[in-house]
Amino acid sequence: MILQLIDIGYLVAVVLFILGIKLMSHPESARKGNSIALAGMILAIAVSFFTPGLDNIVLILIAIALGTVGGLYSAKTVQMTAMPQLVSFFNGMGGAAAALIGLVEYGDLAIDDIGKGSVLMASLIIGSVSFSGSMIAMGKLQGVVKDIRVNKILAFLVLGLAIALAVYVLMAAEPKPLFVYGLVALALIYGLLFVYPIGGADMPVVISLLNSLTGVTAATTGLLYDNKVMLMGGILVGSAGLLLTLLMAKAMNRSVSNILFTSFGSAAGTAAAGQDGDQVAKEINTYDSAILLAYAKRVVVVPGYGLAVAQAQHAVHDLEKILEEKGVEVTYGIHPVAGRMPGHMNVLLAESDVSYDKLIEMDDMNEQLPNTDVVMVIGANDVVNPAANDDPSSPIYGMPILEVNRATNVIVIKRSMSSGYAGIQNALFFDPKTRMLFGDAKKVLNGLVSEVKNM
Amino acid sequence: MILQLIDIGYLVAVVLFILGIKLMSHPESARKGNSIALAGMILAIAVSFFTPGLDNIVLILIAIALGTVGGLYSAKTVQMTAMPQLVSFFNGMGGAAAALIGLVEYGDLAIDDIGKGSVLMASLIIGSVSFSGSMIAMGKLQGVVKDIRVNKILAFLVLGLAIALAVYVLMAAEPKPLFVYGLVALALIYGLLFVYPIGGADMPVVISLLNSLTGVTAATTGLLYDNKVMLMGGILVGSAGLLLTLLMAKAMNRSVSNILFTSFGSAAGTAAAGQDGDQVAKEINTYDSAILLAYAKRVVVVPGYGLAVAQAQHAVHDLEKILEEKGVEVTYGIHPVAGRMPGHMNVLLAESDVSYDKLIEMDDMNEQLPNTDVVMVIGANDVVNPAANDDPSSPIYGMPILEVNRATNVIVIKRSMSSGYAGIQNALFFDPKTRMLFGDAKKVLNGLVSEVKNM
Amino acid sequence: MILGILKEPSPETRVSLHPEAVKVLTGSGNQVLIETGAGDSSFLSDAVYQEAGATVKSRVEVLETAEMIFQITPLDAEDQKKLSRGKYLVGVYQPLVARELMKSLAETGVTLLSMDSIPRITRAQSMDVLSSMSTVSGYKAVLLAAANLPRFFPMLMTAAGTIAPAKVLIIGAGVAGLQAIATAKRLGAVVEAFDTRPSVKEQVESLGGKFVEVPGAVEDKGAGGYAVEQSEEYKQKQSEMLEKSIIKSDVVITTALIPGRKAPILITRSMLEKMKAGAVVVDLAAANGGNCEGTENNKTVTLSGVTIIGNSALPASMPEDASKMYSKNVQNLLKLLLNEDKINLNFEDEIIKGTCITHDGAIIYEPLLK
Amino acid sequence: MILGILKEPSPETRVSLHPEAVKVLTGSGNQVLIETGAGDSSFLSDAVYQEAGATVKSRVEVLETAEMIFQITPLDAEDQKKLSRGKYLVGVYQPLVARELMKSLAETGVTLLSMDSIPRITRAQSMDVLSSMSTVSGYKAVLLAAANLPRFFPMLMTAAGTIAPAKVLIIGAGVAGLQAIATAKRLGAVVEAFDTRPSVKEQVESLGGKFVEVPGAVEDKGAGGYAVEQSEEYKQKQSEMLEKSIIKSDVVITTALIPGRKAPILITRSMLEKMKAGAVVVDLAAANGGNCEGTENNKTVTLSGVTIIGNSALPASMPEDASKMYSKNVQNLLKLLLNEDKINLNFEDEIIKGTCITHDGAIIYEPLLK
Amino acid sequence: MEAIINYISVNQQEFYIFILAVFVGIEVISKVPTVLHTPLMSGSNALSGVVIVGSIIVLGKTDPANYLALTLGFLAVLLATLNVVGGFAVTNRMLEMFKKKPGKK
Amino acid sequence: MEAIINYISVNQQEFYIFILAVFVGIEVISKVPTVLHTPLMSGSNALSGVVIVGSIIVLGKTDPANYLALTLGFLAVLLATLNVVGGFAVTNRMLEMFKKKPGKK
Ligand SMILES: NC(=O)c1ccc[n+]([C@@H]2O[C@H](COP(=O)([O-])OP(=O)(O)OC[C@H]3O[C@@H](n4cnc5c(N)ncnc54)[C@H](OP(=O)(O)O)[C@@H]3O)[C@@H](O)[C@H]2O)c1
Ligand SMILES: NC(=O)c1ccc[n+]([C@@H]2O[C@H](COP(=O)([O-])OP(=O)(O)OC[C@H]3O[C@@H](n4cnc5c(N)ncnc54)[C@H](OP(=O)(O)O)[C@@H]3O)[C@@H](O)[C@H]2O)c1
Ligand SMILES: NC(=O)c1ccc[n+]([C@@H]2O[C@H](COP(=O)([O-])OP(=O)(O)OC[C@H]3O[C@@H](n4cnc5c(N)ncnc54)[C@H](O)[C@@H]3O)[C@@H](O)[C@H]2O)c1
Ligand SMILES: NC(=O)c1ccc[n+]([C@@H]2O[C@H](COP(=O)([O-])OP(=O)(O)OC[C@H]3O[C@@H](n4cnc5c(N)ncnc54)[C@H](O)[C@@H]3O)[C@@H](O)[C@H]2O)c1
Repeated sequence: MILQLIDIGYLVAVVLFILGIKLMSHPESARKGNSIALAGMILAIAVSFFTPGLDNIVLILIAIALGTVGGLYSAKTVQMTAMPQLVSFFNGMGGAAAALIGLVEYGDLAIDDIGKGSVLMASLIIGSVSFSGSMIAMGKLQGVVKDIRVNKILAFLVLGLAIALAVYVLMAAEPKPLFVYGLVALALIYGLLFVYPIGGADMPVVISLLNSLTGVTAATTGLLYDNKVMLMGGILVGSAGLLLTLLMAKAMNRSVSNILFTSFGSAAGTAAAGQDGDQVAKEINTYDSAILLAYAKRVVVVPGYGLAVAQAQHAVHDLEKILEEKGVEVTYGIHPVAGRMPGHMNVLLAESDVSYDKLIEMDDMNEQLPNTDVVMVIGANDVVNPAANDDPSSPIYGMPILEVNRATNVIVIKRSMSSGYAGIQNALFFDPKTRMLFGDAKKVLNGLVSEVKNM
Repeated sequence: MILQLIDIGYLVAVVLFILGIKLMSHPESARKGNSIALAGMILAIAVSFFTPGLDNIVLILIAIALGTVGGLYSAKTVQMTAMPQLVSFFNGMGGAAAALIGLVEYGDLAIDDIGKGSVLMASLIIGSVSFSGSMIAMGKLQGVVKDIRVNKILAFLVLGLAIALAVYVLMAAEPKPLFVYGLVALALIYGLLFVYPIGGADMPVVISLLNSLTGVTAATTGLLYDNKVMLMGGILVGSAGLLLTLLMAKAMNRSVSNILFTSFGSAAGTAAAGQDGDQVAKEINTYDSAILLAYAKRVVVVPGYGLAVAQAQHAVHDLEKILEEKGVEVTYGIHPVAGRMPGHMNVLLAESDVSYDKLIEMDDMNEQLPNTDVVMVIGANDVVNPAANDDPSSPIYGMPILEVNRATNVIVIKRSMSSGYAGIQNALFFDPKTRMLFGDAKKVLNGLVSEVKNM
Repeated sequence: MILGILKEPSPETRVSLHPEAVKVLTGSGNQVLIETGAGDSSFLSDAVYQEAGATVKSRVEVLETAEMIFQITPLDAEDQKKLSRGKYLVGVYQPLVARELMKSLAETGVTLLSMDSIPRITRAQSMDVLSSMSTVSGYKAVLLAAANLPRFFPMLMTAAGTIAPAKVLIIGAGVAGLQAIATAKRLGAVVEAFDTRPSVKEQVESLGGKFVEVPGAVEDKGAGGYAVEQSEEYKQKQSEMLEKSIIKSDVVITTALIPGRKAPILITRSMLEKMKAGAVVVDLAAANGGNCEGTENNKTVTLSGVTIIGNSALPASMPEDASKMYSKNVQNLLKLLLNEDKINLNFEDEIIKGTCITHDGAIIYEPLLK
Repeated sequence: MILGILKEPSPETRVSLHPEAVKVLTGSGNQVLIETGAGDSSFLSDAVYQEAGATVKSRVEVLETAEMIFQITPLDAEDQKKLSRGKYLVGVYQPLVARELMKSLAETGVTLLSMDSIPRITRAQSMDVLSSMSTVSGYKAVLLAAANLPRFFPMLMTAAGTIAPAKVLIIGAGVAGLQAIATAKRLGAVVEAFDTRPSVKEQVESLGGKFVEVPGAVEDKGAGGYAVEQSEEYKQKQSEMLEKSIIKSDVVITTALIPGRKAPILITRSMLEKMKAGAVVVDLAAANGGNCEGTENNKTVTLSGVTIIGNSALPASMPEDASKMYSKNVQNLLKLLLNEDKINLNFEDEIIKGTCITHDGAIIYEPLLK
Repeated sequence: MEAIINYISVNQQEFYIFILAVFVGIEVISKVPTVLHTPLMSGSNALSGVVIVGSIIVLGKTDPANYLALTLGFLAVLLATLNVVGGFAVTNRMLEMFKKKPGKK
Repeated sequence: MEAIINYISVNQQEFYIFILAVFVGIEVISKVPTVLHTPLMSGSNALSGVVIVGSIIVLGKTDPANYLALTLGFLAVLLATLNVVGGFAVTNRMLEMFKKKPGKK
């Protein structure tokens, strides 16, 4: 009877997992999805305690208690910005657990069950890779681990060796614990080599991939014990994680193979555009910009000549309207010489029927900027160039500017890092508060409109 | 070996089914999806010929040949408008086949296998209901069968009796073929009673539901033979069909229970808005309009005063641009007195920067209309009212109009059926070519823009 | 039929028929005579008319030969003498105002078709000179105002300071008023409009203007879209509301007319005094007495620093397009009147009945008979 | 410091300092004198100036008492006699053109600051009267053209026929040209523009205009954004291309200037003859000889049916906002010149050096010394 | 109760398959656009013709002497074939309009 | 070859389950909006902590005398718990921002 109930409990847990992931993929129901998945997990754990012949209960409970405290504590205290690191860390823990199970289990294994044996070896290798890879990914995000160029062939050799060892252990007539440890060590090294050369910007994709791998180890562990909940949960996480990896890469306009198999040196296609000497401008994508805008209280748009060139006046008004619908206050900061003729911005914005009340003069705007969450500079350059204030040798020194870096965040929309009318570089683009959103103003703004609409 | 290959063949067929349905749910891949599903079906049929101990091959082939000829012939010759009837007919055939299998199988059945017995009875009843229901649905769509009010209780009594007979047959110590025939007869009658009272407009939903039922009989038949392809295929069609039923009902702004359990008389909730005496205007939703537009070659926009009231000039230009991007040719037909002042539409469209070249005068436009796939009338009314040509008693008789019903399709966007400046009803709205898209012009157009963008 | 186009007396610059219309009319068998230089002030030379099929003649010849005579301005006594019984006259005669003239014309026995009397029914929209000329006036009024205002219309934020947008108030949102709203909006002004008919609120807003609401107006649906006289109490309230808007406006364009009456005074002297120095009033109702105290017809005056433009002949200041539109209106009327080249005066037709003022020696225009 | 505002001689209607500027200047300790009625033609009364802190005086008193004298128009010989050594003069003197006047002024020993000589560097944008006045001219040129055109600017599809949009050609897309493009676009015209500097193509397009391209122009980056003289071959090609555009245009607005030279002739008589009757040319280069053959400065003439408007004093036709902008420019220059109420003539400053024409009895303006 | 639990436990695999298949069925069409409702209905109708497999088996296993069963079986195959072939063919015709995607820019 | 075919045939059910589960996994997130990428990654990371079930079983079945195994098992449970608990908690925090949808018009 207990056994049957365990089966049913696992079955229900799997259904909860599926529902949980499903709900989690829609913004309105995401929180509910997380709770349902959690319920499924609690059920699965609870049920597993009824496994016949379970011993060391106290030890188990202690371990769980410690893990719970640690997990909760770190999750509650982590800073918003450090969350991806933490996810990576947690993921590594899962991989490590799977590898540890494999190690313990190896002792108990009947030597001749090649099927189970292979599954076990897979658990060991994948779990170890996932563990060490996750740790490096975390380090990279934290800024502790630097990018290192790694010879691809070396990496594959290491992996090959680990697999060869696994095959040897499987074929061997008697247990070879030492070889097993060696194999684990090699797999750990491969994990390092695998993640080391990938650029920090691509880490989220890598973490998603590693997460998918942890899912696979869960599934293999499930096979080992003929445990449905691990098997199914693992497959779900594995397949969902893989798709998610592809989607994330796509959203960043990268291909997965590009990310994984090109060293950061040559993969800096887009980053190079934002480099000036040793200064590097930080990029942002449309989605993240949309989030920043949609969840801001006050947004200021600073239009410049580029808005006119792109003929993006209608698009910017659309964005304004949709943000206002979401409760964001939007105004425009108009610099007196923005554009190429006096009143250029007025002509432009009047054409798309932007209300006159929303156009704020430079001096008034400079006072309002400190209370502004996001400034969106669209195709403007000289009129927001701090050199006008700071650099007496600059040709624009002495011109009053819109001091946009008084605001909390600055997003600059332009096509490249090239200069404006005055032909000079702009330190604003390298300001810690600034993110560059590259592209034609009209296209970018239309993209932002669709994104904000979906929120 | 053959047996194993059969298993694998079925497995592959199931995967093909899933892929087929999946692809079929996106416009770009729908045709491919249909082919893949067909491939799966051919595979399943081919594999089933290898069932050990299969006899009467010639007979089978003859039956298949006849069925193929008949199916292809009717599918090729049917008129576009009669397709739903045909689908309903085919669906009935599937149900009938399942019921027939049940009848044949009943003879072979070991009396004491209650599990299989119940499954068999279910096959018989559901298959029969599906058959007779589909036939009535077809008749209704064809206009042969009229709506009849049916006492719900009577219908349930019939069904109850059929189930009671089934239980009796199952419990009986020896075969009761007569009772089985009686049970089938009752189920057939229930099918009739079930569909009879439902209004003709709701038939598509009913057919989808019956289709889902046929899927269930396929699944039960699969259980009978422990045949995975039938089981899985059946479950897929059953669940997909059920969801589709719900979606279809939702798209029509109806609830399924409303459709099934309310007689046609009282169900005219939404239709009332578009009714004028006994004329009923046909509605269309945003999505279908978007498809119509996106797959057209030539679209003509006829703007009127409502476009100005809604201040939808920017939205209509956006739609124009996105359609042009998709290769659709868009022009505007400008009636000389559209709006409320001379040149009202010009002012409006110039504001949103619609190119002057795209504005076509009424007379020229009337000549171009016969080559136009879709005319989109936006907030115009009097200027497209055929009464100006046809009805000498009309206050607008003698005014030249844009004769939009010369085009292949007409979509009219306005908020309601209310009249325009002249205060008179418009026969165009009841034209067989016309579909009404109700709503504020700006909102509707923005909706169309997003839909077309996603295509 | 022989059609004759006369040269308009100064200051009128339009011409009744455009060469395009002449081409169509000669094409259907009519003969068209045109007085030398009739099109000159509309930038249409005699040569162009000849190309279109017209014959250039002297004024006297046209007056004597043509069976149907076109001149927008009413014929003067001199010319009238040259008319013979049975001829047709087409022009803008304002029969309800010029009652004496109607009587004398009736006596000459001509059939007078006054373009401004065409009933404003849907079918007659294409012949409606009031609408087409109001379109010109509404547009031109804004241009005049902008040219005379010492300020910019649009807002400009420049290195030499920020220029606030001009505030434009349109009083009377009929055809001319709506066109003025659209034009002022185009130029970047902030536009408000007022009308006694509350139903035009939606129309004003459909052009991006703001409607100044005065609650309690009477709208007579029977008046065919025209305004009706309002109660004293309402007028009082209206005046107060309007004053607020007028005082803060840079430009006021008035078009308020009630058919057959003197135009209502909406801007009083005391309001003028409170207006900004340099403000501009364009009074399109000047010919009917004006909506502004102090307006002088066809003159520009300055009162308390406010420029008041009483130019009621705005269509004449844009002769080419104004002629084109007027000619199109006439041409559309002729489609009803002429069967190819034969006249067909069908008094059953509401439009012909409403347009025909005198016929066969008598006045037959109903509003004049009452 | 004592600042003195003079009333401009007719036809100038602007005034050098706006009451807003007066308020700021008196606020920082200066004394401001103003000639009676100096602001009248800009709709700024003496009362308003007094409120802002100025004292109203006679012309002579202002000339004699003030240490720094503001008049946009150069002072005439009479007034110059009343100047004493060490005074400052601020106005628009065109030093490269009026060389004789510069010499005589130098002799009086005054320090002349000519607003039109301010170097066009980024920092000086807020003092650049050429830009601010060109803004007014560009806007006003279009309004003048529209008011004089016998046709509509926008397209209109009406019951009285369809009116095609006017075609407007802007030659010279500098500050005034760009503003003209924007204004003509606003009014609904179809706008083309031409300039010898290919780099303005993008600017024209950024305003919705179409750029007429003539391949092969020379652009001198060193000329600070100004045009340079072009080769004969290029001029030939340009003339052919332009002729095509000119002939089909309803309105041509020319602003082509090359600093220090006579304006190039771009519209010849033979082109004028081929233009549409009723077309309008507004020649903003009229003061420098004009871009159109037949242009007369400050006059409107009609040649071969084309109206040529040579009004080069357009800012004076919009005195209120033009004065406001000019005053803002002056005020921004004074920020450099005055330290609270003390003068600080720092010749190290590029702007002051470039603006100061005569000082201490001598001409110190470099372009005049060469 | 116990019987049910037992049944579920014994037939776990089937239950997993059943639940997963239902999920797949639902997920796969959950985002279907309205235009595709009818073609999809038609397509899934064609798929429900999978009973043809059962019909073939039934007819194939019928005693060639049992004429009643033979007739019924023959009919079953015939009708099921109609369902399959007709279903796919008509779906294909419905989908014809999605054939030539207009030239995306 | 034959071995493989045999294997598939014998483990048919498992294959069905596997294929269906993969389909479900993919379908269920195929329409995820970009904003949810990170939370979803975090959530599925929490789910991958399901290895905790294996860890519990392993530790539960370890001979209480085998200290090495006990230690490893203990560690496995601890780490897996970290993964599960931390994963869900951090996901929850990430999703906080979707809590109070800003006042839609
Ligand atoms: N207003 C006047 O009266 C006037 C007159 C003459 C000169 N100026 C001068 O013009 C300048 C005006 O400053 P500003 O900030 O407005 O302009 P700006 O400094 O010229 O910068 C414009 C920026 O817009 C970007 N851009 C161009 N096309 C774009 C497109 N399609 N989409 C997105 N970005 C685009 C360019 O960068 P990418 O190429 O990287 O995209 C460029 O850096 C000042 O230096 C002012 O002195 C003004
Ligand atoms: N052009 C002129 O010079 C002039 C001058 C005076 C009169 N007129 C007359 O005005 C009429 C013009 O014809 P028309 O076809 O342009 O206009 P119309 O016949 O007045 O019809 C306008 C339609 O727009 C719809 N509408 C209003 N607001 C809307 C919104 N926000 N969204 C969507 N639809 C909206 C209304 O239907 P719902 O309420 O159902 O939405 C109405 O039926 C003619 O009768 C003409 O004679 C013209
Ligand atoms: N049915 C048709 O086809 C047709 C044809 C032409 C015009 N019309 C309609 O007729 C109406 C009148 O057009 P019009 O331009 O010739 O009118 P109009 O020139 O007679 O009057 C101009 C406007 O002034 C307003 N007005 C009158 N007294 C006023 C006051 N005291 N204060 C403020 N405003 C006042 C009127 O309401 C009117 O809107 C318009 O609504 C027009 O759309 C209809
Ligand atoms: N750096 C700054 O801050 C600043 C300040 C003010 C002006 N500017 C720039 O200086 C430039 C000149 O401005 P402006 O309006 O005073 O110029 P302008 O009045 O001297 O000349 C007007 C225009 O005519 C053009 N032109 C000359 N000869 C021509 C010919 N033969 N055919 C056609 N076009 C001809 C010139 O290229 C110029 O664009 C502008 O580009 C302006 O943006 C820059």
